[in-house]
Amino acid sequence: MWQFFHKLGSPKWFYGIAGRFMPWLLGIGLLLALSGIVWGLGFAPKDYLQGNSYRIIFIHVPTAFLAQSVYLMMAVAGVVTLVWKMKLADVFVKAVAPVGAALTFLALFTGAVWGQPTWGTWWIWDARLTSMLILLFLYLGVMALGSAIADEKSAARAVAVLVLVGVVNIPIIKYSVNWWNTLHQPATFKLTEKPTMPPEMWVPLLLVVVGLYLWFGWIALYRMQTEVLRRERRSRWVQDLMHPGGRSDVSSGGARADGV
Amino acid sequence: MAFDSLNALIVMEGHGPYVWTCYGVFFLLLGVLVWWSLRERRQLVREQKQLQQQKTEASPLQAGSTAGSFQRINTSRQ
Amino acid sequence: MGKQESVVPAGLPILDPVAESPGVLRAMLALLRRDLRLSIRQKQDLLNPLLFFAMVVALFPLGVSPEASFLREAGTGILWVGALLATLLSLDHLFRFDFEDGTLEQMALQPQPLFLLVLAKTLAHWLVTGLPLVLLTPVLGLMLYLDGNSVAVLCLTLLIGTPVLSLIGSVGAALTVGLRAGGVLLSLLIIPLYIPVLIFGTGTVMAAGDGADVSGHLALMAAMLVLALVLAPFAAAAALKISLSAS
Amino acid sequence: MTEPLLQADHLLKAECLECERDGRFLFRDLSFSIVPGTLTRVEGPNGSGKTTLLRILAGLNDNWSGQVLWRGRPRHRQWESVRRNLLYLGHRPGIKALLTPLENLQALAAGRQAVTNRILEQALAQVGLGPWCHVPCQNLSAGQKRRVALARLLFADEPLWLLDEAFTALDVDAVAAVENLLLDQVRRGGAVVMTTHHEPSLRNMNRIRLGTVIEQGEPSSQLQQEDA
Repeated sequence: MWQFFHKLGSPKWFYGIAGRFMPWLLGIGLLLALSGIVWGLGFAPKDYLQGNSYRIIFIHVPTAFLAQSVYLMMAVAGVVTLVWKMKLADVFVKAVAPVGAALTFLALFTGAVWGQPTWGTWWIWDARLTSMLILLFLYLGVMALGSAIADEKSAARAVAVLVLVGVVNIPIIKYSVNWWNTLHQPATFKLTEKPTMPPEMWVPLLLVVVGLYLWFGWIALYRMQTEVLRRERRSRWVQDLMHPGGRSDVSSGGARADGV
Repeated sequence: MAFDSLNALIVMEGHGPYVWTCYGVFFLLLGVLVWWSLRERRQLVREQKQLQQQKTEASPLQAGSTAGSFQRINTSRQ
Repeated sequence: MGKQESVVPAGLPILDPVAESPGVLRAMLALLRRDLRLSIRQKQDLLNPLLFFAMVVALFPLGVSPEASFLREAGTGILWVGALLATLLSLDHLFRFDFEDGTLEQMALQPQPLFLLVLAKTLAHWLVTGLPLVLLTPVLGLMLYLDGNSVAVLCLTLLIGTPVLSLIGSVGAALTVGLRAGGVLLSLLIIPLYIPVLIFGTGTVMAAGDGADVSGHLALMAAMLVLALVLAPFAAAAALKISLSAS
Repeated sequence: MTEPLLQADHLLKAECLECERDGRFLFRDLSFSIVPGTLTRVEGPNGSGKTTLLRILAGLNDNWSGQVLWRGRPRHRQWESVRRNLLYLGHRPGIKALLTPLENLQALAAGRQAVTNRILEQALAQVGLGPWCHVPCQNLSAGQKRRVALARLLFADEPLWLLDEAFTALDVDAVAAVENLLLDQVRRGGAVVMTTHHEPSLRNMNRIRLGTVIEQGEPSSQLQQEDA
C-alpha cells in the first residue's frame, strides 16, 4: 500500500501509466457520449410536457453532475495534498479546476437556454441554477487564488485549504438556497425532475454521463501530464524525453513516448 | 427515429434553436478546452526543446559568479 | 565538532529548556487587548466600515426609489448586504498589518496553539467592526421605514451573523495576507461562502415580518455560528502557516 | 521549574535538509546540529537561502523536506516546547508602530514568559530607550525600533536564539553590546544561530556555508563546521 502510494507520487511513473490509459478513456468516452447524444437528439421520444426542448437534458444533466463531482474530487485531492503532501494531488487540482469551471458554465448556460421555452425567461432564480452559479464562483475563486500565489507549493496548499472550506460549505449552500427558493417562489415544475422517465430517455442520458466522465478522465490526465512535464522540466527524464530530434512524440502524451 | 425528416430534426417544432444552441456551445466550449490543453503542451515542449538546444551556448545571464562584479556598463559604446 | 567548555559568568543561571509557558487564556487575552488598543489608536480604521455601511445604505433610496413601500420591503436585504460588504472591506486588514511588521510571525511562534490565537484576533475584529455595525443598524433601519419588530429581529440576526462573517472571512484573510492584490481576491473567495449567512439572515427577518415564529430560524443561525467557531480558526491557522511559508 | 538536564547533547539537529525554490535547490543534504554553548553563523551570498534556512529552523517555513529534531525527537510531537524554547528575530522586527516600546515588549512577552513591567522598563533603559518608553514606535528611528526588538534579548530565557540580520541599522556601540549579549547567551549554555553580513568580532564560531543557487542534479551546497 505504501509502496503504491510512493509510486503514485513519482511523476515519471505517473507520466507513463497515464499515457497507457488515455487512448482508451478518450476512445470509449467519445463513443459512449456521442452515441448517447445522437440517440437523445434523434431517436428518443418527445416529452409529453415540454416537447422537444427537453432534449437539452442530455447535456445539461451530465455537465451539472460532472461539475459537482469534479469539485468533490478536488476536495479529496486537497486532503491528500495537505496530509500526505503528495505532489500529484495538487497537480490534479491545478489541472482540473478550469475543466470544472467550464462544465459548470455549460450546466448554467444550458439551463438558462432551456428556461426560455419552458418558463418563458432566460434566467430564473431556480434553486439548482442558483447553486450552480455559486459553484461557478467557487471554481473561479480557486483559480484566482491559485494564479495569485507565485510559490508553487504554497499555492497548492492554499488552494487545498480553500477547496476544503468550499466543500464544507456546499451542502450548507445547497440547503440554504433550497430554503430561500421555497421562501420566494411558488413551486414550479423543475427542469429535470420527471416522475417517470422511460428507458428510451434515461439510457441515452446514462450513456452521455458515463461518456463524459471518461472524457473528463482523459483531459484530466492529459493536463496533469503537461503540468508534470512543466514542473519536472529540469529533471533528467524530462530532458531525455524532450531531447531535440528525440524518437518520441511528447505532444500526444502516448504510452510510447517515454519507455518508462 | 423520432422525426420524419431532416428538416423536422432541425426545427424540432420550434424548439430547434434552443436545443441546437445548447449543443453547439457544449461542443464549442469543450473543443476550446481540448485545443487549449493541446496548445499548452505543444508550447511547453517547444520552449523546452529550444532551451535544451541553447544550453550548450553560454548566455551572458548564466555567466559569471553570483557574487557579481558591479562594474559600470558603458552605454555610449556601440 | 567538539563541545566547548562553557564558563558561566557569575550571577547568571545556566540556561535549560523551559517546560512551562503562560496559559492559553492569558495569551489570548493579551492578544485581544493589544488588538483593541491598536484599534483605539487608529480611530479612522474603526470608523471606516461604519461610514461605508451608512453610505451604501443611503445609495439605495437615491439610486432606486425613496418610496416607503419599496424601502420597507427591501430594507432588510439592503442592511444585510451593507453589513456584509462593510465586514468584507475591513477583513483585508485583519492580518495584513501584522504580516507586514513581523508581529504575525511572532504570533505563529508563540507556544500556544495558533488556532486559538487566531480566534482571539477574530474576536477582536468582530468587537471593533461587527458589533458597531449591529449597533448602527436600528438607526438605518428607521431611515428605511422598517417597523420596530423587524428592526429587533434584524439586529438579532446580525448579532449572530456578523461573527460568522468575521470567522469565515478570517480564512480568506489568512489565505491572501501575503498577496499584493489581496483585497479584491479576498472578496472573490469569500462572497460565495457568505451566501448561506445572508439567506438565513434576511429570511429570518422576513419570516418575522410575516408573523411567523423565528426561534427555529435563529437556532439554525446559531448552529452556523457554532460550526464556524469550531472549523474556521483551524482553517485560518493552516492558511496563515501557508502564507508565512511563502514569504 | 526546569526540565531535567538535556536529554540529547544537541538542541536542534537537522538531517538531510532540502529546500527547493522555483525548481532549483537552495540547499540539499544539509545536516548539522546546534549544540548548547555554541554560536553558529549561516553564511552565503544574497539569495543563497540564509533567511529560508533560519525560518525552517524556527518552524515558520514548511516547504522543505528532510528532518529536524529538537533535543532528539521530531518537532511535530512537541511544538509547544519547541516554540517556547526558541526566540526568532527576523528581518521584520515584530514591532507595532502604534504601540509604545513598553507595550510592544509586553505584547511580545505575554505568550512566552512572565515578566514584570519593571524588568521591561529596565531592559528598555539598557538599550538606550529609557526616555522613549512611552512614545509610540512610529516616532522612533529604524535603529531605535531595532533596539526595541533586541531589548527582548536582555530578559529572554529561551536557550536557542535565531537571529536574522540582527545588526542591521545599529550603530557601532550597539553592535558591540549585542555581540556581548550573544557571548553571554553562549556562556550560559544557550545557543545562537545567526545570519549577518557584518563580520562579527566573535571567536569560536561555527559556520554553515550555503552555496550559490544550484541546478537540480548537481552537487549541493557544502556545510562546514569548524572550531576556529
